Amino acid sequence: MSEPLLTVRNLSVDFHTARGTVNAVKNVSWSVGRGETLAILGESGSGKSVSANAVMNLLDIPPAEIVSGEIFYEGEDLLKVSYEKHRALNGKKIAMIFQDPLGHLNPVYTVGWQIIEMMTAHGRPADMARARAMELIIRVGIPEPEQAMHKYPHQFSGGQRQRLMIAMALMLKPDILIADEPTTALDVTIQAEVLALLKELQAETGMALVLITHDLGVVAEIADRVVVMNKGEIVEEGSVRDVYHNAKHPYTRKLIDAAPGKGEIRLLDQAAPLLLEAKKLCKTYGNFAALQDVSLTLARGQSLAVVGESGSGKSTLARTLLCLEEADSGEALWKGRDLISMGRSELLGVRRQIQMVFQDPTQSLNPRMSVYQLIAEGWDIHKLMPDRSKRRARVIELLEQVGLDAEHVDRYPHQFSGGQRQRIAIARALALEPELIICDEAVSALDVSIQAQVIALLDDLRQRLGISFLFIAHDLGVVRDFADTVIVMKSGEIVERGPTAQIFDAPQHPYTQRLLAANLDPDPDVQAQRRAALIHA
Amino acid sequence: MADLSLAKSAAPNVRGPSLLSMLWRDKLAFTSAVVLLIIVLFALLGPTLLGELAGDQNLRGRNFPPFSFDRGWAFVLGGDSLGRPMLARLVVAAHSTMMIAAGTVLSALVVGAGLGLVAGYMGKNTSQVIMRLADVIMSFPSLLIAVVVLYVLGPSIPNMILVLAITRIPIYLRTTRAEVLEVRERMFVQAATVMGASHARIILRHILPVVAPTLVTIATLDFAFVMLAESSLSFLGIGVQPPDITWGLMVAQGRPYLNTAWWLAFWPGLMIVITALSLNLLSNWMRIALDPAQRWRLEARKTKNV
Amino acid sequence: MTKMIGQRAIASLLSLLGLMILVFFLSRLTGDPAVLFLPIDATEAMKQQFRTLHGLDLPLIEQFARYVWDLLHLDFGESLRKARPAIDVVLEAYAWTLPLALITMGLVVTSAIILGSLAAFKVGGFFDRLVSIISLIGASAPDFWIAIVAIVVFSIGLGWVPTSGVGTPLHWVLPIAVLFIRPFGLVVQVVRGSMISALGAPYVKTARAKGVKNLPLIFVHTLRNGMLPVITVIGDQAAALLNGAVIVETIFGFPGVGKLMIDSILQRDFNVVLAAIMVTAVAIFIMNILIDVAYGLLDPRIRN
Amino acid sequence: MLLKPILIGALLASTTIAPALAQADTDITVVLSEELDLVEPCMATRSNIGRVVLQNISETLTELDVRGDKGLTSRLAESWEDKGDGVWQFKLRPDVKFSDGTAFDAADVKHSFDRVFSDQITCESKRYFADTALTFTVVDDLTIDIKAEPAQPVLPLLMSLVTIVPSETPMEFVRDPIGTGPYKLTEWTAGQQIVLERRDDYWGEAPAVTKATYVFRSEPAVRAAMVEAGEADIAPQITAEVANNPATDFSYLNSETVYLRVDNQDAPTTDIRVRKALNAAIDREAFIGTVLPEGTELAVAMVPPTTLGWNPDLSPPAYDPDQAKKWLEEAKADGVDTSLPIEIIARTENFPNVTEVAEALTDMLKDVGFNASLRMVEVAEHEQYYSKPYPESTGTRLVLAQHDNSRGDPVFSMFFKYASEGTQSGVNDPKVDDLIARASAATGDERAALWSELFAYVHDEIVADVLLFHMVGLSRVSERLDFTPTIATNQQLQLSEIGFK
Repeated sequence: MSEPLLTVRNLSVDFHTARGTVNAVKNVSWSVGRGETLAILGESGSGKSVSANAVMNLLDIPPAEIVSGEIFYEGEDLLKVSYEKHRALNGKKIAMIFQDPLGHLNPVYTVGWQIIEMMTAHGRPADMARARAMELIIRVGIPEPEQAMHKYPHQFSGGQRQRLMIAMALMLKPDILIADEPTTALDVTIQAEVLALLKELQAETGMALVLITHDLGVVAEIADRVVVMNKGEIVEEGSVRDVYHNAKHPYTRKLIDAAPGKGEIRLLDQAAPLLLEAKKLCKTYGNFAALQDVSLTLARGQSLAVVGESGSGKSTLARTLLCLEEADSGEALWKGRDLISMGRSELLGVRRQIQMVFQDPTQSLNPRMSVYQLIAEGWDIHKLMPDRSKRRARVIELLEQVGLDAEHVDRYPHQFSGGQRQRIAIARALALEPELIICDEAVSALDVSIQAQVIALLDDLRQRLGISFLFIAHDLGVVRDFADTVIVMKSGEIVERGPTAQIFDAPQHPYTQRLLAANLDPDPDVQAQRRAALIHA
Repeated sequence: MADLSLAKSAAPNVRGPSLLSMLWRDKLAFTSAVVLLIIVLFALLGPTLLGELAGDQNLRGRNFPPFSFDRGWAFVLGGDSLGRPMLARLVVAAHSTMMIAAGTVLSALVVGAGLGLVAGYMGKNTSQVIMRLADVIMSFPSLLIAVVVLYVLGPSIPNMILVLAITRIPIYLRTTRAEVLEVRERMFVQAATVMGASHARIILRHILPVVAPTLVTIATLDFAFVMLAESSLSFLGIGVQPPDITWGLMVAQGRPYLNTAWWLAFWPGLMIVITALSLNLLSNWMRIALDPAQRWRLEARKTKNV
Repeated sequence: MTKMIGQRAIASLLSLLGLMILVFFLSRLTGDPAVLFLPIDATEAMKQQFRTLHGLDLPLIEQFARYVWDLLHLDFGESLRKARPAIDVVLEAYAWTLPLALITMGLVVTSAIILGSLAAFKVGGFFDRLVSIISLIGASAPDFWIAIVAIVVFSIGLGWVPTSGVGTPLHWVLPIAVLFIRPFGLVVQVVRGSMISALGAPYVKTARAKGVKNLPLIFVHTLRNGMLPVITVIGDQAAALLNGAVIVETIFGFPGVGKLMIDSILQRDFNVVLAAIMVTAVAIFIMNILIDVAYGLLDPRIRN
Repeated sequence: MLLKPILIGALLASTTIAPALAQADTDITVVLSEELDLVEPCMATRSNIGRVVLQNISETLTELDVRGDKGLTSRLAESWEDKGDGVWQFKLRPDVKFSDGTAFDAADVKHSFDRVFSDQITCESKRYFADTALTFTVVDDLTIDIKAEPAQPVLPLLMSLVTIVPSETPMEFVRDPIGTGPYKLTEWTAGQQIVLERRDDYWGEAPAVTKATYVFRSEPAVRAAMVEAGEADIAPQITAEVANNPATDFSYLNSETVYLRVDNQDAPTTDIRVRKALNAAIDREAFIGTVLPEGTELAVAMVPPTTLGWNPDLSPPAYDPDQAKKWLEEAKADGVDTSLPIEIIARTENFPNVTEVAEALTDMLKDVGFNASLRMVEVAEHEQYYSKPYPESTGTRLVLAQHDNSRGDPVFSMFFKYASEGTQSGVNDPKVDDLIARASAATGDERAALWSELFAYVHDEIVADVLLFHMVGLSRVSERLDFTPTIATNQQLQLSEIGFK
């Protein structure tokens, strides 16, 4: 390793919160050299972003408090330099890009203005900045660059926004680029493109890249070295291959094992009776066709996965089947009865039988209702369990069924972690003893270890209670582990369907092939091979 | 099986310190709470305890200056233009003042929020009708409403509430609607729909509780506004009329004496300012205390002390 | 945008019609203008003559029909008290109210934005608390009280400004200063609250990572976002000012529409009341449309 | 923007704070309490209009002397005589010109009255001729006969109430009044100011004031402050609370009388003992110098002491709460339900401190055992209770009202307030009706005697109402002026009476 460009040494940061002081990071040390890519890997709450934020002076003090440590850049401790000096370094020498570029780009200014500002804020003339911005916008592959300068962030797709963020970060040719979960919100194919772009740009400029991520696949794809963080501490450090193959710390091991897509593919039980059948569903919004002639069947006790990238129509499909949206044409038969033309009271009865688990439990659980109220609400709506004295016991039973404790019953959603919240959402769905649960990206917001647990839980429910699942996801690994049948959607159409094994082992449609190829494997060697194959193709 | 009682007792620990102890820690908010408590006590007990004393006139002993115990404790804040003790009158006036302010704010809140919920939740047409209604109310001068109501119905306290409430409806209506438009798109509302919840249930159980904190904040700000609006009506001669007394009326009546007997208008004015200030400080504090994302602001102090 | 304005204009026209019907009939509930126009010992015959002259003896519905008919010819009727076209009286008053409202709101918005934003930048700091307390006290003091004290102190005591009236720019100082206080107190609070949450937004973090200085960070990056909720409140306050600042106009002898309105209501000068309310309503509707336009200008996401 | 000129103006002006309007030494500014809706000569009997118009712009045939004791004096009429049979002949002043240059003659007088009686215009002064039909005969340019049916003994006095306009004046309210007075209207900016300038071709003596600017502020403290700050020279109708400077503040009896109208046909006030008890329960003296200014006089009649026939023998009822209680008990013993509610109706803004006065009155009545309560109402509602037909009520209502008579003769008051047909009367007494009828028709000493008798009868015999105070007006007059307000200042403010020190 060459001379380190940036060194974090023994950094400890505390957060003062309502529930007392949290040691966000403890004695964290890492460094990165010129041209090197360092990945900081960790799950949510591991403190992986804290040290990067400390480098950029982005911590809110209070509630944060830097207890100890040093951050060296060009021989100076960044924790000791003046505010003004630190500000002058930001963007110029050390730049940063973020997850969720929609939120991190200012919604009310044109992207051109925002990119140019990176240079004008550091005293460069505006015309020079404009020329450089054009150059970079073209470089990161934004179509119609001249017009793009005058557009607003919401007028771009997620991938384009991240490219624009990258363009902005590179305006002043920084020494170091810190990327905080840069691809988490993106579709797999876009993720691959953005990572490739980062790599190319790094090769061109020789900058150091610090990549903060929770995704082993991303690490395998791009990083040279990795530090693994858990609960504010670095538990493992080394070259990517070394860590993957010879992880010493049990947490690292667990993390690697939890990566989905490695289990046995299940075989389809052909004999089960038909539960749900959709025939030629169509739905358009203005000129945009969200669903085109979508048909599917789902049998009792089976799980059907719908995969596709954002905008492929998979959520619209779920919403249409739940009668949240009205289809323009087509039928959706529930046990032979058409859901779309069904009367109010009959629909209410069906609503009990079909439940849904949403992507983000933070948003799908009313923050002002306790766990008990959340779970028992369905009984009020459907006038079930009239004997209220028994409800509490049943709620506790359900909580235990999803792996939570009886003592959680009176708490509120914000007091739980993301995984626990999703379990509450599942318990809520189970409370009505449904026959079908529709999961709309139900695990994609969760950390991998939690993801694995939730998938296991769902699988268990299916086997024990015979519940069917309509499983909407973009993460192919999860689908591989859970689904009996897979439908691949693109632009509102089904492009391929078949048993899980067939789709994964012998994809027919080029789009399916592309999806599978873009999927990152946590094993750096496998990933290197795929990359090589892609370049060949 | 876990013990239920244990589950209950465990809850406060995770919630962090109780609201009361957090209030005690913020001295400014705590003082506000105490002041408001005293004012509410005045409002509840004032007329019964001091009603007699407050009406006790003495023309020849009028405009008695404050800070003198010569005529007993009741005159410590001075006497008014009819020789009645200011202190007693301030306490008694708290009753009507609070009745009007609370009555106005509550009724405007209920009607405005109700309409706002409907406008935000229901379809575009209903919403349009309600919003245009709000436009009409907004451009309808409160003075005309005041004169119409007072002329047709007479200047009683319920009628004052009616007058003031009508004019305050649009602010609640607009705010509620705007918030509902946002909240109804949230995932948990969809989750409730999927479960089969009725419109009423979604509005009342899911949307209203989320909108409520904003409404409460506006309501506290409005409280002061209503006290002042009532005072302005008194100034124009179309507000509360004696023998009813409110702080607003006392300020309006004391206005000619600004040069000769400043205390007539000053004390009731001060009461309005104190009440408004306390309410605002408390509501600012509440906004932070009830928001898990902001609570650390109140917490940070404690962790440093410990 | 044009379509939006068109739709709003039509909807506003309907509101205006509703408002007119409401005011027409409600105001006529409040008694007989003849009794107020004529002295207390006027004979019944004189009162009757007054009513006949002004068509007040006709059935209410016929009075209304006539009013609407005249209105369609842009005739707002004649003031019962002033023997002049009601609309002239109202527009004259509006020529005073409009600049008063605009200047006051301009000052309120500028100062509230600057002070509120700075207060929000260091929440709980000394400056924050100072701004909060001063604005709250200002906003909860009765305005007529402030007005009279201001005259005593600044006109008589110090002799800096004239007590009241209009004529020179100096005459505007006290009315504007008194009118300024309450909306300022309110808007500063809202700006502060809105800016606190806006300053917590992710794009602020981006700007800090870019090395943007504090002042542009607050006033360029955050303010435009933070303004969105503030606009509604500014609109409400401006509407109140457009309705006329009765108290301030009364005390300072400022010939605005608020004073005209209360006088006309108390004297049951129905035509002036109606004309004043309708002109005000038009002003408020225009302002509401402008607010929607302002939203669009500030936030490109809602332009379409 | 707009802000800039203001700031610049503020900077420029901050060094030289002069009164708003640069004025010559003989220019004055008058700050009035309410704005004028009209500057119409035939409405000059309305006090806010009269203060500007009467004898300044427009003149009358006769004028009542309130400064001295000359009684009715000549103005546009040089002399008049009673020709008998209800006919009065007026000789007009020659060489009088209107401000538009036309000459004044008998035809103008006739036209002025035609205008008052026209049904195309609602002139206020018409009310003084309610039951009298007038016929005008132009004898020559400067002589006019006026015949009244029935005969009107105070016709010359009534002539002091009607302003003379040129015969070209249309039958509608004018905005540019033309008159014979010493001033003419040169500027009227609605909402802001009215400017009168001295005429050079006035027939009489040229007054000292060359130009008068009228501005309007409803807040008494502001009016007083304007004189103090040198922005105005005369501020009528300030309140006692702000009148704290003996050098500038004048108090004068202002011809207003405050009383409680009692409905003598309504229980429990049908009983004279109850009415006496009402009178005895009120400590009138306590109001003076407290909520009412020093100088306020106790009233024994509906009209001020300067009025014809005022009875000096009457004295205000003594404050005697014990006696009041006794009377009440007696009445109760005779079956009068003295527990019936008595509601005092008072009008907001009726006169300064009206609320305090009403509150104190209510309290005093309660003290002797009346079931009294107070209700403050707005002007239009007050009117409903004040004028017939009176609304129904359980118990009775006492209307607190203020009556103005500066005209010198009780005829303008007594019928309305006491005759059984009077619109604001609470009395139904044949003797009262008879006395009013006789006094109205009488002249000279007989007239005075009859009025005197009526005052005594109403006050002492039937105790018709609760007469309270003759009110005092307060005006602030700049020290540079030589001017003393009079009882008429409420109704008119003659600029020609103002001098400079």
